[in-house]
Amino acid sequence: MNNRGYFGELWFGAKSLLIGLNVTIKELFRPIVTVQYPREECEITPNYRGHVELVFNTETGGCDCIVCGMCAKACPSDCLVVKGEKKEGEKRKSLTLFSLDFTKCSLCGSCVETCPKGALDYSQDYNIAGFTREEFHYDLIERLERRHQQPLAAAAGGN
Amino acid sequence: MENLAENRTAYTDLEPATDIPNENHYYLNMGPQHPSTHGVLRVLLEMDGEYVVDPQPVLGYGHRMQEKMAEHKNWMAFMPNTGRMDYAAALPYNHGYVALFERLCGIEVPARAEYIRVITSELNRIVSHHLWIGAMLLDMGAFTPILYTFDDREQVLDILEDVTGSRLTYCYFRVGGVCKDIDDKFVEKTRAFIKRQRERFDIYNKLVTGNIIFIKRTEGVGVISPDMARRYGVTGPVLRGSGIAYDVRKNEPYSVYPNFDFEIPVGRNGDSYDRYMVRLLEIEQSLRIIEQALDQLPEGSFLGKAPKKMKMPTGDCSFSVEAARGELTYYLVSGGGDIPYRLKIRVPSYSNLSVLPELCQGMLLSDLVAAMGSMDLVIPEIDR
Amino acid sequence: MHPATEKLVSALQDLSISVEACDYQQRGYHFEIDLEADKLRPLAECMLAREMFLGFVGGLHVKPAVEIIYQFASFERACRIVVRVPVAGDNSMPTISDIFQGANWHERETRDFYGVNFTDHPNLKPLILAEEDVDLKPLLKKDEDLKGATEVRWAVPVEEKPEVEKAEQG
Amino acid sequence: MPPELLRMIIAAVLVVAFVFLNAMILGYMERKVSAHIQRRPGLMEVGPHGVLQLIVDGLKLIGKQLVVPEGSNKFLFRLAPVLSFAPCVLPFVVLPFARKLQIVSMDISLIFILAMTSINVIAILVAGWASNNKYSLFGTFRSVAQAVSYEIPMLLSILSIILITSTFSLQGIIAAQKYYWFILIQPLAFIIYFISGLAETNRAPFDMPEAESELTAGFHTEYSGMGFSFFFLAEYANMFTVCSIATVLFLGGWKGIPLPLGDYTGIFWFMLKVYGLLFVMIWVRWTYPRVRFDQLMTFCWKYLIPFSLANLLITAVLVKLI
Repeated sequence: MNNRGYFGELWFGAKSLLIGLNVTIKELFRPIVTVQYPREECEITPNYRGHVELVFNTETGGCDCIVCGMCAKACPSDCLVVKGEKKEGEKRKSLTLFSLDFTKCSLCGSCVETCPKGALDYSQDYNIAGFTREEFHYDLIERLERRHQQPLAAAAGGN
Repeated sequence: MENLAENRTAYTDLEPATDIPNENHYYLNMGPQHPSTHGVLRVLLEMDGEYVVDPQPVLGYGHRMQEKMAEHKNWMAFMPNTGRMDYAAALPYNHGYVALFERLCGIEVPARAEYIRVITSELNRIVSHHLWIGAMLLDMGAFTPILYTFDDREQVLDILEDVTGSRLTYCYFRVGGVCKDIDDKFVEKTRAFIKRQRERFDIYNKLVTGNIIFIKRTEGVGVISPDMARRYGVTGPVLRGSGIAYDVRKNEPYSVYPNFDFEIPVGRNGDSYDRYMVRLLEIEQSLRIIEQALDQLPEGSFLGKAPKKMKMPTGDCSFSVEAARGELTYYLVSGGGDIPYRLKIRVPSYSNLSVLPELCQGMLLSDLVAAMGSMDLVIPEIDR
Repeated sequence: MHPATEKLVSALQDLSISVEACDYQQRGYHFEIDLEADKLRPLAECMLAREMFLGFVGGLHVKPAVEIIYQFASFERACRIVVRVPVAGDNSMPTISDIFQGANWHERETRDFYGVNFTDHPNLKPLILAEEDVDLKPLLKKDEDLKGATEVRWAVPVEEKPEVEKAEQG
Repeated sequence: MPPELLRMIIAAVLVVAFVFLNAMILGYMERKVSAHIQRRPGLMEVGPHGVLQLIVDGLKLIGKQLVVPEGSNKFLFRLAPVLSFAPCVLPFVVLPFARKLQIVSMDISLIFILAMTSINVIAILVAGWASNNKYSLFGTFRSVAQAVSYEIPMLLSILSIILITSTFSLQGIIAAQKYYWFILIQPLAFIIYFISGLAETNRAPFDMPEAESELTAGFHTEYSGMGFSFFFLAEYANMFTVCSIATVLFLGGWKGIPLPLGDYTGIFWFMLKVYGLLFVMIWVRWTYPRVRFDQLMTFCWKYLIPFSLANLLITAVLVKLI
């Protein structure tokens, strides 16, 4: 490629430089493509996989979790803790604690896929920031209650 | 200067900084925080003026002992880790890992799932090359190309986010298929991207490929001869730049790659410019593969039947895929059960970077930056 | 079989190295070789002469001794060879980093993880691990996890009688 | 107070104020132009379209500590920014902004400017040497070699204009461009001058002394706070000086379509031309990769110097003949 000679090289070089300038000046007058983040927001795809969240079942007014513990077992980094207790007169355990340590979560989705009841789903929450680790220890039951502004029905998952 | 380089043996070693072999030489620490080492790589340079006499990469700043982690979890639990080794092209890493278990346990994968894997992997390869073109030009002092390539990269990331749910460290493939099906919107957006990308090559070529400064900076810089590539086990675009058409997709075809018509671009001289050209042409080949895959996309299930509790047979198994940076091999030794006994991961950048001490002897510091930029290093992949 | 592969196999057999063909669909490699440490360097030289490249060098901790696994492949054809070499009693292994320079880092890494001493290696200092972790050897298994060399191999099909060499090794 | 002294004090204050203002305008321009070339909006936060951003940045830099590294030569380290800033103010004293807007009229003002701009090299040398940092030292070596080499084609191209005008006075050169601008008869000299000017002011693609992807930040790696901002001011002041000489020599200085109060309003045309050239400098910076150091030298010695010599020779012959 180096056989252009002294003037050939000069000509080739000058031409290539001018072509480059032409590209950037054209781009200068084209509209911007970035989004001014806090003022405008990107549309997040509904398939976005945020941290997990309990699914609200509108029929029962609670969640479908049956405290089988499959999700906690499937989790690669042990970030889920699921506890339940068997109340009197009920066939199954009812959920008492569902906590997520998001600092450890790698968003792999194993828990959602293994859940036999479809009680888990991904949240759309991507604006996550905090000052302490504890802010990322989520109590998912509480979050569910807060989202629907009502305490979970007593018979959650009981039917 | 050439004499200095010649007098040294092919590979020389790190000496303590107090013991400088030549009193005119001195040490320069490039990294672990340096704009052009792309992460936490440190290169200890023995310098003579502006000439590099002996560059020694110092690894391990981002080391996470992935291979040990693999021995402590069941095979599915290690899956998210694969995407975190090479964060720039995570899907080929996913692909190799799931395909390894499919081969070991003899699991059938539905055709549609294989097509989805190929399409998304190739999109990921394009994304990785976009990132690399920008980063290499940034190393050489051109700021603008990285923003143009990132513009294109964003288009692909949006497409991939829509189906995988994440933008960078994907965990999308599953043993027996993929975890989510693609829809018409995906196909439509991908076709739109292919069209757009073909138009954008014009800007790349005008701004970078034909630019005299870029040509002068990369031509004849960091020449890897085919022999040298063989001795070091260099693979991927770095190898193909040297004129050897080695690509796992052609050489040991996996998945549905034999169904597609594509070429392996090769360079002639093995210099940084050829490596650049190879990657640029590879984007076009990836577009061709995606186009054909979209045309042929079969209907059917996207996730085959894989046993929930999978027991591996005793034995060893190897699976190689063509990652964005070269040949990625997972070598698994199984002692039965569902936890790998040993998982060796052969990452391409590791072998590619090991050329550096021999490649960059007697080079100018600026050339070292250009040569290292053309290798497309991802440090967490090297450190694992 | 590709003619070049045939030549390679016969060249290896000339060195009295037994090469076993494997089912690629099942294992992902074409040949496996169980080797003694003293034949490693002739094998590596033969591989380089026959235009193979070194994929990786890795360790495998099994009873009775750590095995070093070498994988060779070819740029020109589908030919992947796995070589297993148990380390000698003094935990040492000849280096092939002067034949395949790429082995240099792989061997250093193996030393980091398994503490295998590669004799005549030009620079066997910690590469991935820090200098102070020189004795960490993270990939050595605990005794209760440790398996025998034959326990991690493909079961030998019943109709083929197990070879004499293998029985000795187990 | 004698009026002459008062005049000088006012002028000095104005010049220093202008140097600061110029750095702000250029800093804003650079960031906006680069942003739009890269298809992003750039500064948007402070003030409308971010126009006040540079003031905020300036305050931030003033508020920052100047960290003097261990093992550096403390005196020289602190001296270098001042050494860089002081001489770059002086050329403004003789620049002809309009027919009557010139602080000091000198017959040798061109030589004065060229002498003053060369001092910048010493400042970079001192800064890099005193920092006790290998990256800084690299930047210094490169910068000195580069500035010394590129001064030759720069002077040769200026000389071909001097041959035509037979004066070193800037007003005299402008007056000589009564009917046409010299860029029309000396296009080659203009191109050579402009390229050398890019190199002299360490602008991309010749930003060897900074080269941040190789040398982290080159000669000012160790500087922070006001130390850094003095280099920053000096760079922009030098750019302005180089472009205003180009305007005077090749683009007719303050001449343009006559405006009311022509003796003073020529400054409008002058600034327009200067900032037009500065825009080209910025435009070039955001387009090209950086050249390698030896290529930079090759380009100077193998292309620029022979061409400028030939240009000078032809000019000399033609001037003699006509």
